[in-house]
Amino acid sequence: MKSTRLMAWLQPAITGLALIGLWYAVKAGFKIPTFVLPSPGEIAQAAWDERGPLLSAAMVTVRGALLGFFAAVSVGFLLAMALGFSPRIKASFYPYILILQMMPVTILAPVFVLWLGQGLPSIVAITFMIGFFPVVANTTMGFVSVDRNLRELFLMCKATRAQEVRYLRIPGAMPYFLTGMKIAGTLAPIGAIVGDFLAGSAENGVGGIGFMTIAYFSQLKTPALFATGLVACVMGFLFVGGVNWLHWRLLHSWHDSMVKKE
Amino acid sequence: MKSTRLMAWLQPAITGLALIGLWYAVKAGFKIPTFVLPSPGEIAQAAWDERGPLLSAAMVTVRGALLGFFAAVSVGFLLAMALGFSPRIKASFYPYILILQMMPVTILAPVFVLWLGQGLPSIVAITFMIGFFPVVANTTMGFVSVDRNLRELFLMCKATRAQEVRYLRIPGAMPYFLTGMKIAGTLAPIGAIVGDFLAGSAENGVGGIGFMTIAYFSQLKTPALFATGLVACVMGFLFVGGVNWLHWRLLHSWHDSMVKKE
Amino acid sequence: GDKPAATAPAAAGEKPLTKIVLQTDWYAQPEHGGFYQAVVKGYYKEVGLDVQIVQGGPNAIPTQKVAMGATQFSIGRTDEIAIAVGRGIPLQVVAALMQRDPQAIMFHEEGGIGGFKDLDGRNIMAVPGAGWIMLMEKKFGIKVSVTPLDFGLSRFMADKKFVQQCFITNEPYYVRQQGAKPKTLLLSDMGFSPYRVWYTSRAYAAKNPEIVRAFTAASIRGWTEYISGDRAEADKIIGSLNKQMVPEFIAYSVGAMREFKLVTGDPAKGEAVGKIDPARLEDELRQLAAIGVLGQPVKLADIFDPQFLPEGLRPAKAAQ
Amino acid sequence: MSAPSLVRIEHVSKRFGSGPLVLDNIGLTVERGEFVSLIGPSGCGKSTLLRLIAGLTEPTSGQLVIDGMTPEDARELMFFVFQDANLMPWRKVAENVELPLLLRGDATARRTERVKRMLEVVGLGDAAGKFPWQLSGGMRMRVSIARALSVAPEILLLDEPFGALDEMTRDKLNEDLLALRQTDPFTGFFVTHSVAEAVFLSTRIVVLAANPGRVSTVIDVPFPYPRPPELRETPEFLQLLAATARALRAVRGGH
Amino acid sequence: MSAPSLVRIEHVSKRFGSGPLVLDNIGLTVERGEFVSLIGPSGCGKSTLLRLIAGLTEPTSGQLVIDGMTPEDARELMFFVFQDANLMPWRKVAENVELPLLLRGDATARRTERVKRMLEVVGLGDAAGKFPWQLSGGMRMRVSIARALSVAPEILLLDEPFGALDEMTRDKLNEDLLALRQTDPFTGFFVTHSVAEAVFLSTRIVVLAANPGRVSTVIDVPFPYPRPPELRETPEFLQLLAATARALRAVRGGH
Ligand SMILES: Nc1ncnc2c1ncn2[C@@H]1O[C@H](COP(=O)(O)OP(=O)(O)OP(=O)(O)O)[C@@H](O)[C@H]1O
Ligand SMILES: Nc1ncnc2c1ncn2[C@@H]1O[C@H](COP(=O)(O)OP(=O)(O)OP(=O)(O)O)[C@@H](O)[C@H]1O
Ligand SMILES: [Mg+2]
Ligand SMILES: [Mg+2]
Repeated sequence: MKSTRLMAWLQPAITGLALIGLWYAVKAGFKIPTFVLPSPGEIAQAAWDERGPLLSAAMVTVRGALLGFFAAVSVGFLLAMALGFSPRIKASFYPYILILQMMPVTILAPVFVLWLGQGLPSIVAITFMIGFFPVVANTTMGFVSVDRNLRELFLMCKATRAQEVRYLRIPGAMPYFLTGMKIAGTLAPIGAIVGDFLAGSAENGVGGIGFMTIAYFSQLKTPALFATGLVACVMGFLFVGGVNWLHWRLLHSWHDSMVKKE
Repeated sequence: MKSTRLMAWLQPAITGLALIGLWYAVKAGFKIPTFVLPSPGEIAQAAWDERGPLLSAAMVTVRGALLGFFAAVSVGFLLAMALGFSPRIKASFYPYILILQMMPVTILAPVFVLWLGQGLPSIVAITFMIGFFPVVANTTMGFVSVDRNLRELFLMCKATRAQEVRYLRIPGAMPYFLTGMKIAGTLAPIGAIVGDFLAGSAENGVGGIGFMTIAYFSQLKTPALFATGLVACVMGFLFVGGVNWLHWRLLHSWHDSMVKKE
Repeated sequence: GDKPAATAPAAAGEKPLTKIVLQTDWYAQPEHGGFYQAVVKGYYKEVGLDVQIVQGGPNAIPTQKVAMGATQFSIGRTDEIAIAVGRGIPLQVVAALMQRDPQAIMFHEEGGIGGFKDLDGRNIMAVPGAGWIMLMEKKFGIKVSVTPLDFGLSRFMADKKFVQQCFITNEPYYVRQQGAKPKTLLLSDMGFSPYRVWYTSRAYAAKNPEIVRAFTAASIRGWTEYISGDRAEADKIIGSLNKQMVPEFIAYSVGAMREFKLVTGDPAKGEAVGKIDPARLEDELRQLAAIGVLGQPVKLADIFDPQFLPEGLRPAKAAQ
Repeated sequence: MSAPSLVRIEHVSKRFGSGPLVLDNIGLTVERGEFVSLIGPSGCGKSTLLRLIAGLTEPTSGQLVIDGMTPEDARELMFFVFQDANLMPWRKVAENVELPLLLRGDATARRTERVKRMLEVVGLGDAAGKFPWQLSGGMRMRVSIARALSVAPEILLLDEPFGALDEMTRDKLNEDLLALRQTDPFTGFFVTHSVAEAVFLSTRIVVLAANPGRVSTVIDVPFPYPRPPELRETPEFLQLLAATARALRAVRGGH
Repeated sequence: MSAPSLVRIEHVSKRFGSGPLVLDNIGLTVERGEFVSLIGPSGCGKSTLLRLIAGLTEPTSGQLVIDGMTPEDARELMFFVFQDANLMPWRKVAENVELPLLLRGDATARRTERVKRMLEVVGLGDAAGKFPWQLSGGMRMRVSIARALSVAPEILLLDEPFGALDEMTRDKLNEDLLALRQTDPFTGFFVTHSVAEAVFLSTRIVVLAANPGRVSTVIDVPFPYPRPPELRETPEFLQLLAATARALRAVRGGH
């Protein structure tokens, strides 16, 4: 038990060290200058040096990412539920949801900024736009993949459409939904950063990570730039960790993806 | 039969008309000027007026989107296969794939440009970066969700790991994989547009859709700007249509998502 | 965000101040210094205005915001405004913030570029669709390809042949810090010289000429002082709003503004802080019309009305 | 005033898509309170016939009338024990049994009580908190039976409910089923491969022939209810058993 | 020189997680060529015992030795007919039967021939091109049987293979199974709820008691092979049948 716990940490740690080694080797081998690709050490150093601004920027971005993530997951889920509710609704709306998804967010950003104002609301809207479709696509697929025998059971139970959705389709679609949520989780920090980029406002001198990215980028502080990436990753891991925990909570007792031998 | 066919077109068409009506109403009701939100008619007009540049830009972007899409799908699939092959590999590499996904592409773009040069290769790399994770996440989930009883059957067959992957996990993961592919399909045009933005070059004056987007934006040609979005959507629909066809081909004979009553 | 970004405490016991918003085009930086100066020194308040400065960013869309009335004033270049007016966005140029635009191209000393002509066949990182590129191509009979501007500098650093659009007050500082030897050419040197101005919407100007005049006078006062007087307090605000604006950098930027006479212009040519020469603006409109970037024809009167300038800066009627 | 028959199956034929005929011109009229067993070789269409009665599939020709309604409308009155247990993997045993009661809006107290009682009938009182994957095959089937019984439907369709059970459990459940009919009377359609079971439970036995599925013989079972377990040892029972077995053997022909 | 026993089960106990004891101190030694039937009440651990032999689950204590190897290593020699058909939904019937042959690398010609033959044995020659969802429950089970037979393993583990089949099909498959043993001899472990089937097929019958599962009685079946169908009517057979039924009834005790 203890040793598998240890292994669970050791494995990625070993790969991590190997990748860092590779990074140094590539950097040295190809003579890549720091202003293009800093070494991990330089990035760590920059992250430490800039910890103050990075931390306050992270706080700003986390807020946008969290709200956008919840919006993407909940609206995406509800949308998928509506689409799964009847093939008619799906035929009517799915194409337009696709259009919304495929409209480059850069084009819509000005509309958001004008309607919602610069700052948090627009950032949340942009994060939402970037993250909601994976939730919709996965959950919809989960809804239509329901076991046909169970569907017949529900027919025999005279289940209403709403009951079928609640007791059959939603639990059955959980593995799909959670996968969509995982993707949305990795996209949320990126979405908030892009949102910061497209609609952010650096009020009181505190911009988000996207602001810092532009600042470092335009000032050629490349190690610090990569440090913003590091912060984005840390945020992403928190999201994914949360989703993984939920995955475990919801599926461990019954789903094939979670069963160990015995 | 005929009439359901007709309905399949009629439904979205009706919604489409309703949405366009809503669009006009909102625009008129809130007095939104064209330079913020053009009407569908103005967008169509602009698309027609600019058909020359838009078409040649679309050709450029389609190339990047197609290549990036195939890269995302195939590499994503292989990656998921590798991850599904053994929990050890998964533990070792999954976190780093997550990091790659969560690293804002803006930060990596200069690295790509330096290594791959400006233009197509970098655009493809960026499209790949944006699209591969949904494929990986979905396919991996599909791989681990394999029916435990079938897994035991394969144990009894003394199947090698590779056989298990080929004959059990891959077919079993198809519904998940196709969903990931669908998401990647909607992301491919966006990826190519962002790639155009970050690593494109308008040699001989012919840039991609991303390039046109910025150009129209900076020249305040808002209807034409939205027309680039239209082009992006059309491209996205071609991708999604292709994936839907594949979905039908691969699953219609056996999967629950595809079975009609009888 | 609508929290006051940079308002001095309200002076007590006077008649209520008129609230107006100035939206800048980027995060706080010395190129906005005069406005901050006017705020901290209370020049706006003296003329009855409570000015809130909202920082911009990559996507601040100031033209749309001003046209929609979301903010009263913003800053930009006259060519941008002419294009906007040509597309039916009713804007009104008020006064010049800079006589010469700080936009330039930046290249390496080793890059083998002596003048604009040498750019033929080169790749330039610039905003796609920018008017100056078309003008340059036309004027020098050259052809360039454009890489979209990404606000970054690492590609410039990595490639000795790289050419990049920049602010003369900005980017050269950073690349020099990293050991590069950048050279620059101001875009105005090629005979295309838009003003950098503050502007409002036509409707606002028509309805509130007094406010526009008051704002303009106070801004010119702030700018004059920022460039040649004690700017310590304004710089402190800029530094607090945008932590990237360290004193050395501000000094560099202001130095560049002084060196290239961006704000003050050349008094020998009759230029002054805030002043706009209608003839020069008209010439610019002709240039823009020639390259076909204006949607509809734009006449001088469509974008500019000298009546909002202080008395002394207005062109003599006879000169017209 | 004679009540109309509860279930009328008239000239029903069924083929799937363009496949061969699965059921050919089935006719059968069943009165309220009957218990009809369907026996016949594997693949002859027994399950399909039950699914037609339940309205889960449509006849290719002919019609079914259930209590004067179409099968779909009459689902109110029916419940189905499917050939495979058909449990929801994410619900525990008790939750699976509870599901139909929950869906039709029974009060919590009543649900709990009924679930408990039915799980005891099928001998799974201890397993209430287990997930389906933790059960043996026979236990899963018993959960499915408990689920159907808890509903106390007017028409119960049972598709080989006891196939996965040992003889003793099976006999006990046979007796329990009959006992339950005394309190909650239902009309039964029962598919089985056990002739003894068919004879013990039914009022009538329909022997189906295969390829295409059609009614070969209908055997009346005259024993009155309640039927004591000892009935199985009486000569009359054994005689009917033998006759039924012969009838069944006859439909398989030379095979 | 006496060959060692093929299967030795020594003091094997099994519990799942922290649940109750499922199998308690099982001991059983089986020689090459034997055919051992396991009978016992539902949930007594029959499937679990087969899964232990197949190495699909590990004993909590005790050990299993198969031909001198651990169960996992000995899987080479075994094949399993699972309690539910366990077909791959995306493969047609013939492709499902073909799978184990494909996986072990048989040549195409041999695979095709064997699949065809085994589908005929189970009476599904016509259904080769169908998908599993187009089959009846009994047909699915027969596909699963055909799949196991096509492998011709040295040890065949059969978990209620004939439960979903009518008596005639069942009897026929019983006979086919014995006939196949003449050509491809295998050692069989056979779970069934039909005492008659157990007596007809086996060399030994192990009667398991439940809660916890343990060996209650072992009954030797002395009839020589080949066993003609008529054996079922002989007094010796019926006598042993009655004795086995009694033994089975005994383990259920008061229940
Ligand atoms: N994976 C598991 N986890 C927990 N308990 C299990 C698991 N598998 C089986 N059991 C329990 O072990 C006991 C024996 O199960 P098993 O499937 O071996 O019974 P069986 O004799 O085959 O019954 P049946 O005749 O109904 O198939 C049952 O009580 C069951 O609940
Ligand atoms: N959905 C379907 N599509 C095509 N054919 C089907 C379908 N369902 C059943 N069949 C065919 O119909 C026939 C009868 O099937 P059915 O399930 O009714 O048999 P059954 O009598 O219940 O057999 P068993 O005793 O094996 O359960 C079979 O030949 C089967 O292949
Ligand atoms: Mg059936
Ligand atoms: Mg079992």
